[in-house]
Amino acid sequence: MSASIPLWLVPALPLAGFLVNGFLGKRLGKSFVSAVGVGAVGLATAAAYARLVPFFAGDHSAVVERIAPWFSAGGFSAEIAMRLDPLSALMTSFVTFVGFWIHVYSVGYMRHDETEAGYARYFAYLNLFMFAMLILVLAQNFVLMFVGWEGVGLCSYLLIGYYYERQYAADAGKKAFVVNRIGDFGFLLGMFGLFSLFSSLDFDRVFTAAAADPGKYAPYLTLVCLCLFLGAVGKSAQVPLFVWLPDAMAGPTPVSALIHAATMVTAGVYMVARCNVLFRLAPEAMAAVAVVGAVTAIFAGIIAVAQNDIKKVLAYSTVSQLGYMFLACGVGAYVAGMFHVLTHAFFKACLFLGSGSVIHAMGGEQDMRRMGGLRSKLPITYWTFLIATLAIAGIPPLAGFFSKDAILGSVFEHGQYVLWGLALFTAGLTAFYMFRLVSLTFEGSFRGTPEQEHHLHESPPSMTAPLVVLAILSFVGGWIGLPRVFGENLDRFTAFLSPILLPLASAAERAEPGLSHGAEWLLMGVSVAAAVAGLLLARSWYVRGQGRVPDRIAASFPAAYALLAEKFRVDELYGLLFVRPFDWLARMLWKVVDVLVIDGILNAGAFLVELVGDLLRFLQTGNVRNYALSLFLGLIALMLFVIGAV
Amino acid sequence: MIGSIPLGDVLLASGALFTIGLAGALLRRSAISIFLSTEVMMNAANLALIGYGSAMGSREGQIIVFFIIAIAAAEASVGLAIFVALFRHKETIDVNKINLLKW
Amino acid sequence: MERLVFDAAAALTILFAGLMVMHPHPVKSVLALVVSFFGLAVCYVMLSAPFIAAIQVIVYAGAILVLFLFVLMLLNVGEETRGRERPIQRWLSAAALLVFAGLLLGLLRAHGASAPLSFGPLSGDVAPLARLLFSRYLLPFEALSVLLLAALVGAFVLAQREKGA
Amino acid sequence: MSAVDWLILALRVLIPLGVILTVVPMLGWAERRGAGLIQDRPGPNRVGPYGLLQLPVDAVKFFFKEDVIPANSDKVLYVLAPGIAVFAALTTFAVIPYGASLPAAGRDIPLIGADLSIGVLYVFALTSLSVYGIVLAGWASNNKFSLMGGLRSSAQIISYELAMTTAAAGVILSSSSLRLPDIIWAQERLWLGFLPRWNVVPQFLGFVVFFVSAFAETNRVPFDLPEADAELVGGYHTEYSAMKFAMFMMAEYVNIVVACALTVTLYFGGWSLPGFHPEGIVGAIVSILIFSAKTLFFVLVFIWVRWTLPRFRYDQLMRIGWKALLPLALVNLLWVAALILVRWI
Repeated sequence: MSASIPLWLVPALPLAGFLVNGFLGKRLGKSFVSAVGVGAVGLATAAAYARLVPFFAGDHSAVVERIAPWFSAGGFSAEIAMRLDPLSALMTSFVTFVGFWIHVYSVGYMRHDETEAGYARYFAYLNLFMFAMLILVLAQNFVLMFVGWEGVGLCSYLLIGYYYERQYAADAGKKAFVVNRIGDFGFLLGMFGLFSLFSSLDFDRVFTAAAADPGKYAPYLTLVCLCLFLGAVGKSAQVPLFVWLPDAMAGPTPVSALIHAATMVTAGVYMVARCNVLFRLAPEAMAAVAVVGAVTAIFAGIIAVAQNDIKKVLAYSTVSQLGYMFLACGVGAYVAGMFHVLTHAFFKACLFLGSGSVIHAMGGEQDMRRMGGLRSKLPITYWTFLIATLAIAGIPPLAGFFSKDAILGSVFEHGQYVLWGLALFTAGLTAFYMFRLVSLTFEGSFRGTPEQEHHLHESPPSMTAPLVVLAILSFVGGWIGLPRVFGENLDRFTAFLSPILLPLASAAERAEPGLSHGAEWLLMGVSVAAAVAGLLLARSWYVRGQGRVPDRIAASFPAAYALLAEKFRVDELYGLLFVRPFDWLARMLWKVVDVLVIDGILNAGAFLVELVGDLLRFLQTGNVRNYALSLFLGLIALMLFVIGAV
Repeated sequence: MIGSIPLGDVLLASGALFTIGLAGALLRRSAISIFLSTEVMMNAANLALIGYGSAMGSREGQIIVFFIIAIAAAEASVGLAIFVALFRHKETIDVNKINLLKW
Repeated sequence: MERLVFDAAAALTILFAGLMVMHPHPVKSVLALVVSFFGLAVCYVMLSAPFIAAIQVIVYAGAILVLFLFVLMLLNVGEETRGRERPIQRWLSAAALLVFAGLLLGLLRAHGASAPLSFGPLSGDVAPLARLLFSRYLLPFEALSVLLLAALVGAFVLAQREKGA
Repeated sequence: MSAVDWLILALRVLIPLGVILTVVPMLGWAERRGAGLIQDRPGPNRVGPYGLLQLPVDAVKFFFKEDVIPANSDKVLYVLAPGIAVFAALTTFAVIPYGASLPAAGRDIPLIGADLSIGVLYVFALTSLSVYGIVLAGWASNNKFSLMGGLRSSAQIISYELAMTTAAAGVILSSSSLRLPDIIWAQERLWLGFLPRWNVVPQFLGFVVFFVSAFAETNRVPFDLPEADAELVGGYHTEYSAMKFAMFMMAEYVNIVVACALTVTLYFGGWSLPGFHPEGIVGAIVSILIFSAKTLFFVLVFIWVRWTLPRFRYDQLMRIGWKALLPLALVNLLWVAALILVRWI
């Protein structure tokens, strides 16, 4: 297939936008910056779709475009090459699309509260993020992928700390960076391992070699995959490295939507799916992925129940949903995992943008206890938010239902009943806390100040338009992957991805339909029931009961509630376990090693020099004749030496 | 001219001259005297160079001496200018009294 | 004959060099040196280097030492005064000089050098010298001219009275 | 070398020496008569015809005057100084050819004291030594005026020697020899059939620089700063009297003669004349006469200048030496080099 538009153009356009806005933005004015920022991503989206539409419609075989050799050292070489295959096509499609709409949204959201310099900086970073994310997604080898990986991490750091004059935002950025470094370290180790095993970091060569001779590499791959998974855990905020994501909400809300919900955090899932060939050969690593995913899902879900900050709830929800995705990957259902990545991108972006709209209307207020009754004031926001909530809760026929059902079905199918139980409970939990959020925010009566009430207004079209678009996709997005029970050939999503994401060998060996139609219907019913149960409970407690029941529960179990409200005190635990010891260690290094040892050696050296100088300076008589004499004595010594030598 | 001057004579003269210059440089106190002594040493070297050059049938010795003399001229002019400047400040050119660089 | 003249001139040179070192008065020192260098010029003539001999007289006797005299007269430097100083410099210098002279003599004796100079190919003509100077040694020659210019400027700057002083 | 050779050598050297020593007192007379002529007054005219007997009278006077050596002067140097002055002046003449070769006693006797291959350099070497006489006289007298004279002299002679040597370098370049007879031979022919091939023609600038420098080298007006009687009483010879003073006078006149002889040799073809080919004894004698005539002419120019021009100030003297004569001499050297390059000479 001859490509009219080269792949490199897709990341290059946002890069150009970044360069223009980053270097000239300050002087160009907000309108120009918006045009460049949104235009660059819009063009990139258009370029991407110009490639993707024929790709989706026609031949699905992978295309690799080699752009330039990058560097070469010894036996190692890396090149700048881009890959278009179903997996990267899927990622590119929603990254560009969602990214574009979030850029549009940002124009409305950031317009009023920032200086021209800050505005330009914001769009520059956002464009840079798009560039890095697309590099990550389109890379043909691990090295280039790592560039994108680090690039998105950098942009995440920059954008979390966007309000850098506020201490908590700067701290949050730092925290995200440090925690991500741990994961990146794992990723690097994994890359080193891969290179030592395969002498290459090119996707094709690594995966072909691994698939060709599984027995040879399998023993080492467990460790390598665990290392790679550590990278995914960091980037995708899984237990135990999830702590940075809730704090990352310190950044502007569109950033939370784009980076910390829809795209960057799913990079870990993407990476695991990309390496499915390797993970498949390492069952222990797969098990770890599944367990971590399930634990994260339920752990974050529980925390979300007790949060009052609207963005924090969504953040924990994101962590929880990411756990779902890893759970799917862990049981080998990579397609289901990627399906959830896709639908999650739509509804979670929609939810974040909706929350942004609410915060915008409330003049920066994020505490749900001061909201309520916004339904009539923000109708578009309310309805789009409701649709996205139903989607995440897993109510059919919305997008979330299908992806979540696919995951649950796969888990059950693989006989992981404990994990299935956890996942099912999480599904109910999800519905509960999401409806708690909707109820507290939009239902009932307004609980904020009169000032805020007076200020309430629907957001401008630039913000509502993305909401509507994403809500529609949250509604219909799941229909590309209907389960088998609706008909044999309706699951186009699986068909599209299966050349890349083969089901587990063990599952493939088993009889083709793992579950009977009846069992599948039953499972579907159970998950829907769990969702509805959570939904109804939340409505009854928070809409009709005005929140009295939860208050009573909280009063009855103060310790448990406090624990929950304080997010299981994970941060404090980490503080105790890691931060304090490191702090102490650093202090020791400073006070003992640096001040006493190093400075001591230095000062001792200086003192010695001074001492010797003090003694030797008496040779410095200032009398030229003494110098001449010593010169002469040296000459005699030299002569004696020469004579002796001859 | 018929060569009948032994190289030893030349070298002896050169060595004696050098030693005398050296003695002057070490024992005199007046900066100008020391300077003169170094000139003597330089000329001792010149004599040896010419002697060796003649002994080897080469003119390069003379070339080197030519250069040395020119450099000596440059050196003398700058050196004497320094003495003049020094004398203006210290009112003496006795090197024992010029010891600003003492420890 | 040549040896006789050379030895006499060399003796004169050494004698007056010694006088120059001994004499406490710098002006007399300079004059002794003039004579000494004149003797040296004679030595050069005897070693068939008349050009160098002429240069020696013109540059050394005619320019450098006159400059010395000029400065001595300008500064009106008198006889060296016997300042207080530690005798170690004198004794050590004397000892070292003795050792040095002994070494030189020993070396001369050991390595003979009694062979007479062979004057065969060398004549006193200036032209071959000039040819050598302006061909193979052209670069040093030019460098030297730059050096002399630098010395001229340097001497001028050094001897200039400081402004406002 | 036979006894005849030795004899010839002695005569070669001693005869011109004697001539010069005879001529010099006559120059003293000529100067005073010249002064009278130029300043419209008689000059010496009482002793003998035209005052000619003034010479021996003066000589006797110099001999018999009291010879004063100042107290606190440096006796040795004080006595030595005039000797050095005369010695340096006289020895210079040794390398100047005063005539074509003389065929006598079966030999072709060159009429020159010593035919050195580095003749020109020898002249400059001795000229540079002549400064010692003056400097030492000034210093040894232990007199402020004398010292000033000595100081001036040393600085002046070194400065002008530069210009003088550089001007002479043009002649050396065009004759490609340092031997003075070679230089004369190089000027023997004619240019274009009528112009004498004298160096003064292509190197007039060089000649001017050389001749002006010669005034400074000999401490003559307008460059007689070392003795400037208006400022320094008598300059370096303030303290001198009797025979020692006479020796300084003699040195000055010998220097003038030598400077003129050198000028003639370098720029005016020495003893040669265009179209004159010295043959035999007569030719040799004629050549000597030609040389003497030329030299005498320039000596008279010296005298003429002395009584015509005022004295420069010391700073003017230095400025002329460094900023006018030296650059001009360099220009002359370049000019000669260019001429040689285009093969005009």
